[in-house]
Amino acid sequence: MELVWLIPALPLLAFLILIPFGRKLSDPGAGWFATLLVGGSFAVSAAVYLELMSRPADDRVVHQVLFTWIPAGDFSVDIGFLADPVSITMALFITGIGALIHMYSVGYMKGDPKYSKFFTYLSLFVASMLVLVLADNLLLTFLGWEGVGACSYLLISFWFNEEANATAGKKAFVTNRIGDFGFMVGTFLLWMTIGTINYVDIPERLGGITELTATAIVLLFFLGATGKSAQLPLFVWLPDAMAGPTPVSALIHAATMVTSGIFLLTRLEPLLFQAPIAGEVIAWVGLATALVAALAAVAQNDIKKVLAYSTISQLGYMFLALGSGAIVAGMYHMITHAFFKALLFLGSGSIIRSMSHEQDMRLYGRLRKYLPITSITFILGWLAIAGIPPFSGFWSKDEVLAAAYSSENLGVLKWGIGILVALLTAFYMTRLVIMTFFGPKENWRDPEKLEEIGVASSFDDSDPSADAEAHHLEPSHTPKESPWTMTVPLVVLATLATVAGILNLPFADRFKSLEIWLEPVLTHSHEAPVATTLFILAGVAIVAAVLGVIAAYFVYQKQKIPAERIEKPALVHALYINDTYAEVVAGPGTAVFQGIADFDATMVDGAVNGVAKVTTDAGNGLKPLQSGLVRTYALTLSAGAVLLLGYVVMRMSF
Amino acid sequence: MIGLLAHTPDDLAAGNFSHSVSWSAIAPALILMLGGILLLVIVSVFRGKLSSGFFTAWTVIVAGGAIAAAIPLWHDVQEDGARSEMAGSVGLDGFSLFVTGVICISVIFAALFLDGYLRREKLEGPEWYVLLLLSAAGGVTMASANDLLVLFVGLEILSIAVYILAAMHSRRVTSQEAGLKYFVLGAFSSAFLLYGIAFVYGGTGTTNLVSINIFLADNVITQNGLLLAGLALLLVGFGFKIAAVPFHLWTPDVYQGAPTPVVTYMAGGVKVAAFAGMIRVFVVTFGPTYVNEWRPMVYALAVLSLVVGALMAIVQTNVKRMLAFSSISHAGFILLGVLASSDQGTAAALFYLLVYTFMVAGSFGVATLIGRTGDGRQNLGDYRGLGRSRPGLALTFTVFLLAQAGVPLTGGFMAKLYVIGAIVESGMTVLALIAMLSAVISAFLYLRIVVSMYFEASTDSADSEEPAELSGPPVRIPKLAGLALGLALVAVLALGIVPGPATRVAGDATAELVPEVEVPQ
Amino acid sequence: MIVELTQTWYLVLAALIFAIGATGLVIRRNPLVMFMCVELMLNAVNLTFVSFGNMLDDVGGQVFVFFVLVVAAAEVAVGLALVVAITRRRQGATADDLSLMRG
Amino acid sequence: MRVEMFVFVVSGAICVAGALGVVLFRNPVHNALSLVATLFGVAVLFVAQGAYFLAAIQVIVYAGAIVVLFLFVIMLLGVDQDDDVRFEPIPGIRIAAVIVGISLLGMSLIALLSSPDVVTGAPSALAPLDPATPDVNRIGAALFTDYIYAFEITAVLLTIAVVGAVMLSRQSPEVPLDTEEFPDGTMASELAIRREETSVADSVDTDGPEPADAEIAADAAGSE
Repeated sequence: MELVWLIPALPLLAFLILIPFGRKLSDPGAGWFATLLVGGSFAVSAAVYLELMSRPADDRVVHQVLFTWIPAGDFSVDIGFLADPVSITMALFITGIGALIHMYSVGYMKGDPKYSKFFTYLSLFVASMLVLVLADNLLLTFLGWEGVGACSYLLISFWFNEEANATAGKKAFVTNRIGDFGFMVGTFLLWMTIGTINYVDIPERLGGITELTATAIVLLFFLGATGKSAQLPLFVWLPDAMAGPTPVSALIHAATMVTSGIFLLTRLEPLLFQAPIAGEVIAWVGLATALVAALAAVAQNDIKKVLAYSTISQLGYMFLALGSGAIVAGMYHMITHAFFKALLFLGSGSIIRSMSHEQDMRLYGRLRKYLPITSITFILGWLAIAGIPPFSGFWSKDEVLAAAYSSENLGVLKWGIGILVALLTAFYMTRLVIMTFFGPKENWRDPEKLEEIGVASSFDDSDPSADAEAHHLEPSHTPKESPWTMTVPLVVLATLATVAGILNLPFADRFKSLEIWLEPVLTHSHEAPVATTLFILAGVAIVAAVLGVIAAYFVYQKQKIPAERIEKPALVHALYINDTYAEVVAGPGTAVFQGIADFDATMVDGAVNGVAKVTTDAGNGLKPLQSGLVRTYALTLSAGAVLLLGYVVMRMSF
Repeated sequence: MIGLLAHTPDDLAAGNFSHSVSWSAIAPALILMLGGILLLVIVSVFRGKLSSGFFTAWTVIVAGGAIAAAIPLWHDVQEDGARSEMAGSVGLDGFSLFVTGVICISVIFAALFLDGYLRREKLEGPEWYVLLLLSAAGGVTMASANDLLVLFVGLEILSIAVYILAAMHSRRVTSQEAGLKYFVLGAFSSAFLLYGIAFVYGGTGTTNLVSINIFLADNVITQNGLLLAGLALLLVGFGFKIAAVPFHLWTPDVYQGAPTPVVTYMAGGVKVAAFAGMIRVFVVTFGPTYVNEWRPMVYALAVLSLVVGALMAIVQTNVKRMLAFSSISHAGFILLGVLASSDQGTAAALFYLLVYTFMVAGSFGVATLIGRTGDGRQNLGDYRGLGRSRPGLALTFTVFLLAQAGVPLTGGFMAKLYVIGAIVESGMTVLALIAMLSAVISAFLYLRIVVSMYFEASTDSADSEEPAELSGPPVRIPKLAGLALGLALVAVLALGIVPGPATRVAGDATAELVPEVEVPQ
Repeated sequence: MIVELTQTWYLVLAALIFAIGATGLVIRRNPLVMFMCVELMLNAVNLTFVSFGNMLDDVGGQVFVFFVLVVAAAEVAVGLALVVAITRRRQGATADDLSLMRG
Repeated sequence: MRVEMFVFVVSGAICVAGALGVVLFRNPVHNALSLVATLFGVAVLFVAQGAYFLAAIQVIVYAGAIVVLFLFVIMLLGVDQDDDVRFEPIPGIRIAAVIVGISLLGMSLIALLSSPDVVTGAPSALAPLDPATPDVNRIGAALFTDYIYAFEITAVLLTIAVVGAVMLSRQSPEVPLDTEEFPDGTMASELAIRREETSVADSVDTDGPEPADAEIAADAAGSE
């Protein structure tokens, strides 16, 4: 199969052609062109996938070396691609979702003055992402890693005359640099220890590695992964990154780039099993991130920020799975999440667009009747993420939780926290859906509220191209459903989000197609708990999800209508819980959630800023030395000479 | 050690001189020297009839000629091995030829940027180019010196010409100030270097690097005080020239004040030559025997340069000063290659220097254009909105900055990778970590410039919806400067995407010290 | 007690002159005097070279002095021209006044 | 031996006194003359070590050309007034300079005296100092054989010096372009203002020659 190189080459070709000719192709030519090539890349991926499927299970690897990139003696690095079940799975959903989002953007970006530039960046992003997953060695992966970082930076700051976008772009750049540092050092350490950074050779040479070295390497790569995949403590950039256009959020910050940390650790899976302590760290960091982000999501009013925190929280689940040794569960959740989260983001984009680029959910309400397709697809996505069977999210989340439960140390505690997160997830997602599509009234019709919140909402996905009128939501505004280019991807993704569960059903081994597919590449397999335990766990998860949904329903849908409560005495008890909960939410609870959100803004942000401040202070502290006075320079020079002489005097033999 | 013209003391007594100067061996330096002096002659003959374009063309042709002369020599050296010429005072090896090429490249860039710059500043004159060529001849001499004396003379030729060039912008007070600062401190550091040479002479009995090498290999010096002090003092001199902390203080002031095209040469060619001299002395001559004595000192300089360069750079507001500090940090990186004290380290340092020459030429080249008349618009604010008014220029500058930051697919990434690889190979892992950390800190700095070009609204129009624009007169790009920027851009990207050929050449450019073969009578 | 005069004494004297020159360059503000201090240092180096040459019974030390002299002459010519150029514009400028660029 | 000792002590004292004079005298003309004293002392020491040719060019080139050039520039610029040494814009730099200078001396001395033979190198690596041949011959032979390349390229150095000197001294004092960038660039800087303030403050209690000044004068006179 000599076609593997075509997979990243096609989007790259789109990029190269769009640079000079993008303006000529203009709107919508450039968009369709890019969509076509990314779609072509999907077709090639599918062909490679079928080819691999047709081979025997232990021969499903295509390794293609194009040329030697760095020919430096021992440290020789190739430009080579490795298509095996892990990477081709990634490639499939990157190109698939990528093509859909390209198509969606054709409609979403319509009329933007930098239309063609947007697609130029977007196709470069897809190309980089494909290099990242298909690379056969760590350095080439790093190239893709940097590439996606750069593109994400460019795309976040796409509308760069806005201060917030520029700041967000900067933040993404800086946190990613910290992560990159871990990646680079890890690569060097691995190379020093086992003398190779090629994925094909890594498992063979791992024999002599000590647990300590393996732990150090895995943790360094995990540092890299926390940067890209927005985990504690480097997750600050992701909510801010929502300043970019919504398709970007869907593609980069939900479906693909943020999962590259998971992919990286999956690739280094042989190493992961040499470092149990690192696995434990990964699991707990993932869990903590999942919890903190879920709590923060409850306090958000910006629709995209809710989804952003939700993404961070779901990524935490994936790391929990990896840390617990359940690689397949991690991948499974990654795939289903890619479907439903891309769907939710695109849906939110459709909503935002129909609401004159207003992102504050407090101004939404009863949008169901204006946006029929968006609302139906969005609701399917909501059911998936909330973990309601038989939607895809339920199955994959269940596997992650089962893996956490059966892990060695404090498995039950991990599982318990995981369930809590699941409950919160169901709660905040229901809240979002109710505030947007249902709710008691159409909030933007209230001029006072509009005035109050419209001014307060600092975060504005405003599109400079749209005329000034369209920037502001008017009470008389009537939302309109989006064009077909936008709704078709929604429908496709909604279908996938609904049925993707069948990839890996737990009922019998033969239903676990994903596991069967991935197993040959993995060096270790994970033992699932016995069926009865599994069913009990699943039952608890369903209860948690339903509880979350119900709680949110009572808080947000019903609280304004006390009469109905009295009419339903059967629910009084539930209402009681609801009331206390409402009190908690309104009183100290708000404080907790807001506190967590503030923690993000002050503590974690502060840590990042603190590092920046320390370095700047250090620089400023050195400034007086640079006095501009030539005599002090001369003095420093001779003092330096004295110090060097002093050193050699100590080393002298008399 | 009687060489060249007479072979034995008896020959000398008998007046028996053989005339066997190997002209071809010193051809690159010779071409540069003659090119410079001939230009002076031509100008005095055709006074006033020559356009300044002629000077530029002359300089580019001469520097190109020097590169062309180096190529057959390179093939000779690769086939027949390195050799010493001119009575053992010139070493002809892959190393010196590679460095010759890099210095000439830097000269070509400086000349191309100077052309438009001098017209803009109304300072046209042949002297700039004469000094540039002669200075490059000094640099080439330094790189191929096999004798501390030749190295010193080469260093002075290189430096004095640059002191003058730094002060040549007669309409800038700061240019004169830069010249004087550079001069006073340069002379001061030269005195230290000379004192160091004297100590080495006392310690080994000779200034010839080949002889020193042989002497140290054959004898164990039990009382090594003189030699060690000599090494320390030599390091002061070299540290000054390569702008290593704490001998770096002149760098930002001089880079800021000096005419910007001259800075492309100062930061490129001069540094390359200084590193070449340093590698020849420390790695090749003292490396085999005294590496453990000098390594800790160079280690300290490298760490300080990496850290201080990066920290100071991020608090600057003047772009030329930022780039100056970042060049200090780059010097720290190149010192890693020196520290490795191996063929691999030398090759890494050479590759870094090659990439660095392009990056720095490009970066300061852009600064030349942005400075506009008066060469003074170098504050971060002066770069605001460049992304809109001059998208091509902004993109080019971004690539150079990213390359300096070490982003993959640019030459800068490869260069950093090689030196770090070399240092890891030598077992200095901590230093590799510090280097990577310094690269992370420097990334902020490059980002600041990029952000200012693309994202920041101009202060004047903060309230209005108008897109940010450059303040002051429009930026003009002279054709030659545009050409130079294009070349540098292509080179930086090519070195990042297919570094293979260049690394192979750098790997072949090993420095060797070969005693001169007696010519049969 | 008669102290034997050895070559070492010359070296000590040279080191003393070198240190005085290095100190003087930092202490004085007048650029002309700073150049003079550099000359002092170069002379100290010359003395060192000649002494080492004598101790090693080698002519190399003396040859080196020859080159140092040439370099010193060239340096002075350029340095003084620089001072002339600066003083024309800024009367009585000392090295401390030349500190526009800093930080 | 006595004579050699005497020559060394006297010329050494002249050297040191001259060096101190360069550093301590306030008037540039006096500094230049002190420099002559040092150069002369060094020349005598060259003679004492048998380097007659070097002694000759030391006097001709250094004392005859370089110092005259210094004096010429001092007179040309009219800067033959005393420098104001009372005011020190950079606090503490003098003390620091002296400390660094003394440590520099100390370190050099440790290095020089670390071994009893001082030099550790191979003797007569280039050519022996054969007293039978005149030292002009010896140096000449070395210059035109082993150091031919270095000798030839000094021509380049001198060309650069000539071009540079002409270029720099020809610069016309037009209105500079960077006055906006550095508003104090053409006029007295902040330091000059501070200096005036200090001078006013100091002039109250200064009558007659500075004590330090008198000391230096006595020192210089005594040593010559």
